[in-house]
Amino acid sequence: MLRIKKLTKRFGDNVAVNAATLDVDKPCMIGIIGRSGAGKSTLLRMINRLTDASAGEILFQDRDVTQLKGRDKRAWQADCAMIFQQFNLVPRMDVVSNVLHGTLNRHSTLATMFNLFPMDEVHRAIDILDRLGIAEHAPKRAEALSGGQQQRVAIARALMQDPKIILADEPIASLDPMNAQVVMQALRRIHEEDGRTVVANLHTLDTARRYCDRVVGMRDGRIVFDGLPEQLTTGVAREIYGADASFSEEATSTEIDTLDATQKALMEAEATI
Amino acid sequence: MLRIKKLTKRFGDNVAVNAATLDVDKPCMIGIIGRSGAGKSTLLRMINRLTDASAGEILFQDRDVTQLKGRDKRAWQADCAMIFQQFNLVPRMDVVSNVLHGTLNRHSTLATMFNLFPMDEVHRAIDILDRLGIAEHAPKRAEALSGGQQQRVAIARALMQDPKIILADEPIASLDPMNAQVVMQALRRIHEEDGRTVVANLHTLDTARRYCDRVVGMRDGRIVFDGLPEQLTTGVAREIYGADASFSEEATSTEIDTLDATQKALMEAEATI
Amino acid sequence: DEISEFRIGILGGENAQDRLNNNECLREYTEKALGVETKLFAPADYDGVIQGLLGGTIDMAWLGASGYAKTYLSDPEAVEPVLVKVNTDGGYGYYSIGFARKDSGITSLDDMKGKTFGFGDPNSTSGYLIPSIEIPAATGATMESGDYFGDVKFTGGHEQTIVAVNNGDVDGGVTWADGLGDWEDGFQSGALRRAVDAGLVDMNDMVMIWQSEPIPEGPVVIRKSLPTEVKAKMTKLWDNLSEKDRECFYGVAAGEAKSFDPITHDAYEIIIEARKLKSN
Amino acid sequence: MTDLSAGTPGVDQIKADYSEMTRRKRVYGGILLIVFVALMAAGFRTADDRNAGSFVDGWHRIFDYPTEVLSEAWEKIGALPENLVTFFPALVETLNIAAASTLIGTIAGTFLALMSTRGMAMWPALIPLFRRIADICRAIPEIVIALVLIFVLGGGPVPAMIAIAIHTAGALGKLFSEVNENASLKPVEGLHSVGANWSQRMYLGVIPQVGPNYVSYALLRFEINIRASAILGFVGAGGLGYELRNSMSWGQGRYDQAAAIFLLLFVTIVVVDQLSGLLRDRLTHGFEKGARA
Amino acid sequence: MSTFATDLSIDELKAEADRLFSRKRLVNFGMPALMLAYLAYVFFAFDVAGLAGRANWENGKTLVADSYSYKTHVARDNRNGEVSVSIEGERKGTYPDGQAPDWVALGATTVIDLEDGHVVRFGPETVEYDIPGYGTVRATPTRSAGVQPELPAGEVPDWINVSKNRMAITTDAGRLTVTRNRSEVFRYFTGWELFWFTLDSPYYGKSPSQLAGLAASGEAGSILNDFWTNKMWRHQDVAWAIFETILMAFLGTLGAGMIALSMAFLATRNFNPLKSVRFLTRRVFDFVRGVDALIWTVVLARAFGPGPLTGALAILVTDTGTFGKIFSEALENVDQKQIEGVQSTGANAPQRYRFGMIPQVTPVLLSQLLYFLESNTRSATVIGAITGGGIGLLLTQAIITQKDWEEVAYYIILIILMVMLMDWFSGWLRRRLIQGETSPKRKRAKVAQAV
Ligand SMILES: Nc1ncnc2c1ncn2[C@@H]1O[C@H](COP(=O)(O)OP(=O)(O)OP(=O)(O)O)[C@@H](O)[C@H]1O
Ligand SMILES: Nc1ncnc2c1ncn2[C@@H]1O[C@H](COP(=O)(O)OP(=O)(O)OP(=O)(O)O)[C@@H](O)[C@H]1O
Ligand SMILES: [Mg+2]
Ligand SMILES: [Mg+2]
Ligand SMILES: O=P([O-])([O-])[O-]
Repeated sequence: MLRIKKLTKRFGDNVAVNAATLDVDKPCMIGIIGRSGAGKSTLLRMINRLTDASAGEILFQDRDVTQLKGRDKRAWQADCAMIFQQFNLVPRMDVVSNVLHGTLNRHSTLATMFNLFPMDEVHRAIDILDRLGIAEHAPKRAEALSGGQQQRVAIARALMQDPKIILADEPIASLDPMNAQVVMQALRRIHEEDGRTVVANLHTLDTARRYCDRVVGMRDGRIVFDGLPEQLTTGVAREIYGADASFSEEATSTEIDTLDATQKALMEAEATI
Repeated sequence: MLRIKKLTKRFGDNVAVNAATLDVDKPCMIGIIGRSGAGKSTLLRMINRLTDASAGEILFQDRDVTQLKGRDKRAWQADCAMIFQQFNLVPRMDVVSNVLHGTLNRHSTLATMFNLFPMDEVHRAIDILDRLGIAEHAPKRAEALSGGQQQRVAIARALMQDPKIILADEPIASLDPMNAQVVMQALRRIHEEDGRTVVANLHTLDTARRYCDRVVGMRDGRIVFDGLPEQLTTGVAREIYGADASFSEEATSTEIDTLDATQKALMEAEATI
Repeated sequence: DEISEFRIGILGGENAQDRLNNNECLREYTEKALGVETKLFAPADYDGVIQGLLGGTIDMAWLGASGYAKTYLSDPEAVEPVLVKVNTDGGYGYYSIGFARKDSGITSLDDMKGKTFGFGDPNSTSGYLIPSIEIPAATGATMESGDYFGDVKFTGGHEQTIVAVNNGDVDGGVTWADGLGDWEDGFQSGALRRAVDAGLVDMNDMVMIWQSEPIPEGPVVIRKSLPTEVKAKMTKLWDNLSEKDRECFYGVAAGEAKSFDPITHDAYEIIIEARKLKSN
Repeated sequence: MTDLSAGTPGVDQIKADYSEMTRRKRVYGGILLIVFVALMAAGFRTADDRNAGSFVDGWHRIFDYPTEVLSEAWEKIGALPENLVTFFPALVETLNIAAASTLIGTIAGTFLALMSTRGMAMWPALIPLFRRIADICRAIPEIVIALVLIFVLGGGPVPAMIAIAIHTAGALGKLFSEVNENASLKPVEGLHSVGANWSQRMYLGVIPQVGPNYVSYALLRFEINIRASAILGFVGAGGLGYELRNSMSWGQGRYDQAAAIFLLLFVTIVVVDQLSGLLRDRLTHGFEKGARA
Repeated sequence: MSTFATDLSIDELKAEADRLFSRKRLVNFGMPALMLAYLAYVFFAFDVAGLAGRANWENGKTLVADSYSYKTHVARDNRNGEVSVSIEGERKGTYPDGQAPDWVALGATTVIDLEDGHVVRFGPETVEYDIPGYGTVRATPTRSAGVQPELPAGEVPDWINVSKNRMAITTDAGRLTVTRNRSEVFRYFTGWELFWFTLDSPYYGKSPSQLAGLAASGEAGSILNDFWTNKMWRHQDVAWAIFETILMAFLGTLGAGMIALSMAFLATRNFNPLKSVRFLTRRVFDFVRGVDALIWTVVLARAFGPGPLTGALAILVTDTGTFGKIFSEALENVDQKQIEGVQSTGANAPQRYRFGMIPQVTPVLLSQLLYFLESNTRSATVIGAITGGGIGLLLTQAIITQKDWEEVAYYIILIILMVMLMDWFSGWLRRRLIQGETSPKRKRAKVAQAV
């Protein structure tokens, strides 16, 4: 289905993604982990074609996505929804309108200029919102919603695209643990119920372990691990994160139940000082 | 020394402090506890004359403080230092200047305009900062310091006033556990070493128990408890906090070692949602 | 060639709305005579009307002599003079009057040496052009600040000059008067008379320090490119106004006068020369 | 804020409501657009009608006047340096009017702002009074005050300076009080608690917070005031505007002077604009850096 | 950021603090000193001291007094003996022949009662003025011998100004001037006389309740008409003038907004990759902004003549520069995240702008536009004063001709009200159109920054 071959991205001298190769042959939920700057975002952005690759190929159903231009490229983007850490909604527009943006690719420019979306799509948007449990916020402005709700609007926008793949770039990084859980569960449910492939950048191991079928580890632009969640031992994690022996996995945790209290408190103390 | 008689403060229909009576006859460290809205802040602000009382008296060495006006009132404020939850420093000014503000009452406006603080006061300010362990930050801007350091600057400013009483309104509420400990210890030390009376609003029982000689409990503007820390049983605490049997003392704790992990995490989750 | 509207410009010197009101009857007559919509415009200063005539947005106006000269020098093909106001005594001249405060002790131009002198509007004949030529001839020095006078200023207009002198803001200034009647009244007509009537100055407090040669009254001009027939109609209308409607004539002529009589460009050659002289 | 709230309306209801809202929005939007277009068109027609010349007849003549001025100025290009020197003192006067009035207006505006901000005002009861004073100072165009003052004080730079200072005080008073509203009252309260008097609280607690913004606004005002002082010259307040009006009004024969004065004025405005832009940038930028540190 | 030890000892810290404080003191003394020095320089450069001496406070008093009072002229033409009574000495305020207010008794000898014992008599030959506490002043104006005053014995007080041909007496009760041709009495009253109706209107002098009664009986239209066409105060013209002023501001501002918006894209990095075009557009903005609206008025007056259109176009040209600058900055500062979000769904360029950018910049643009609407009302007043028309022209002319200060006061009040109204209106519209502002204060501050 999705095959990434020696995909590389250079920013000047800096190689953000270095000959990444990945093969996804059936719909599954993939978590990409790695520390900051490892190239996770760049990889996803290349798949969505928000960023052009420097070298390599991305094949989707045997078509090279990296070569697409203009209309074809936009059609691919419509097939491959993206969810961002900062939600990237239009805060001043209402929730339904934001969700409807997922259909932009299907409509003529003129109709969209005047915000004229067909009514049945409006209804479908509300259905999707309902599925994500936020239908009652439909007429509100996006900016009036909490972070977790906004992220669900973003997911709704993605679903509105009716995409073949959903890419999620640290979808829960700016959310608190409770909202994070809601959002991750929504993504998982979408994968399970609709059978869509979900690729999510995650910055915590336990989230990856808990929700993903497959985990990919990146370090310095390279894919250094690709396997089942169970294979992700502390040793492997240390390698991915390039940490020394003092590395404690929980330091990255945001799961509600697995917190080690003292550890957490100390961490926070550090953060606020 | 300090005698408060039937002190009352009304905000419209709302009685924030209701006939509070308190007698402090020798320097000690008093903790005032009570849930949000109980009237703790209002009480301290009335003592410092930041807020005018509606009725009642505050006698300090047999002089009625509530009747003071203009210069006398400011002189009393100089005698009665206040420490705030949010530090209330001048963020864009350097630390020494902030500490020197403690002497403003002694200087003319004109002198302060031209920064004509006597040099020995500048040196005393640095000595005080040194005593609180933050002398090396003296030339930095206050805003460049961490919360705990800023609160210590605030304490230094209070000490600079050479006050008879120090009032502290939830001095550690916006600090993380580590800094909270440093600040409370500093206050305790000041009380012990200088023999000054310290009155501190606290929002956690265990802090009050640990650092205070005497604990006052407020509820709905009334003083409902006044006794030794040891007398503060869970039953009494429940009454002060108006909580039912599900009340768990630790829910209010900020002490590093007594945290119940799940409880805390949930609380935080709630707070951020 | 047809015109779709006719626009008459009115010079400053009086309240804008008063000017419009005084000329309202003229507007109505014009509308009747030409059969097109007629509008009055009263820009703030002399230049406003002149620019309108040059740009073809104003068709007819009663200019000062210097103003006409400016129009002519900018574009000789823009307008032609057709009529001039004739005074009750049959002449068509007035004077530039130099004056000062009595208590300043100034009684003549000689006393003005080293003092501050005030002109009016740069485009005024009596308030600038003529005195700026005749006074240097009398004093034998230029009008540059610091040469004969200590300082030479433009106050902006006749009214401002009078106030400036009265206030001691300038020591002496020039404005216009018809030279008839008494000094105490501020003459029969002119800027001084208006100020007296308004209770603004008491002429007992003022002295005259200088008077110019007679200045030709400014012409009523009409745009050359208008259809001949329109020009003829309008000329006739103004020409006959004094007989046709005395009240209206009084308003348009801004006071008592005999009538508007025909005049040609030649009468202003001398002013044009004077103005050329002042352009560096 | 959770979604668990009971009694949520059914999805169908939401759909109906939302469709209704969308329709209403479209109708309102359409009406608004029509009203706006109609207003613009009607306004333009009225203005065109009440103007001496019409837009259609005049637009091809817009370069007549500049051409006339520039061609004469070009002919007499040799006189330019001399003209520039001649009118330089007038430029200095204009700049002085602007600078002095900005300075005085800033001081007065600071006072007005402190007096009309909740939590800072010395007499809280008088806040509305000081607000209205600022509003009125701001609402009167400078030219009105200047003309009245010229009547009393005579022509020259002082009436202009006073007029601009009054307007500046009003304008800055409003802007400053908005800045003040964003300032934290915590330091003020802190200073209050040590027994500082009002002026000490303002000087130490408020001014350091708002200072950079104040300076930035004052600089902006300085730019505006240079123009204002040049304009007031047109009505007799001296400076470059006075010279410019005299030479423009005389017209042909002195257009070289007009061009020289205009050049001086324009260059000054652009230079001050750029400099103050740079300075303001630095101020706000430096401010942010300070906050981050 | 935690407290790591530095190698500075306490004494070194103190020395450092000493230096810090001396530096601060230098600044604290230096800044005010500089300001004072500059103000002192300006004081001398502008000759403020001399000005204070020259200032004519009498004028100030006249102005203030006149702005809330009016005078009635009783004038006798000494050549033909006719007496006329007029308000403010204006033709349109003249009482019809044979009529006069009740303090003037017309007749062979006209008796004018100025109250408090002050009485002026215009006799066939002689003018008499009884001044309580001084005596009676007589003057006989003749063509040949001038004005012959007869004053009570003693020194002539300074409120009497006599010369051969003229006598002027100014008292608190009024003013008398006698010249050879004319004798005239001014009596001052408080109020804005004839504000509602002129003397020739049948409604002059009627009380509000009388007027209400008449209005009820079907004369409302004619009452309104008489008020509207009042020749003295010209309410109709004033209303038109105000309208013209607002019209100039409205057309100029919104026209500039539309032009600037389309041009701003040219000056923006994210929409126009051509550096040269960007540079050029920006310089055009700078130029039209730098040349003030007033200069544009003068330039455009040649092409369009006097009138509101010229004023509107002048505002339009200047503000195109200002808006161009502000808008292009707003466009450059858009939050890229939103655009990216829309882009990731496969939206094309126009759609990205429509949804990613327009919602972001609209509030900024709109609030700028509305803010300028108010400030341009003021500019339009000034521009009108120079050439355009409108209330500005009325005002400056009234000030320059310096007689009707009550009209000046009227216009000033109207202008202030107009500007405040526009301020309120634009604020109201801003709140309505940009509803749900997350932080109104921050936005307002931003707006202000641009002005
Ligand atoms: N637009 C860009 N221009 C230049 N360098 C970039 C750009 N975007 C990313 N990089 C660089 O590429 C590298 C990989 O960045 P990327 O954002 O993909 O990392 P990441 O794994 O998503 O990290 P994070 O967890 O911080 O989001 C980094 O070194 C980053 O500095
Ligand atoms: N300035 C004020 N105006 C009106 N009501 C006030 C004001 N300040 C305090 N109150 C009210 O008085 C009551 C007591 O407030 P206070 O701040 O003293 O409580 P507190 O015990 O300090 O609570 P917290 O722990 O939240 O600081 C509250 O109901 C509060 O709403
Ligand atoms: Mg990333
Ligand atoms: Mg409190
Ligand atoms: O040109 P004037 O009418 O002002 O002499």
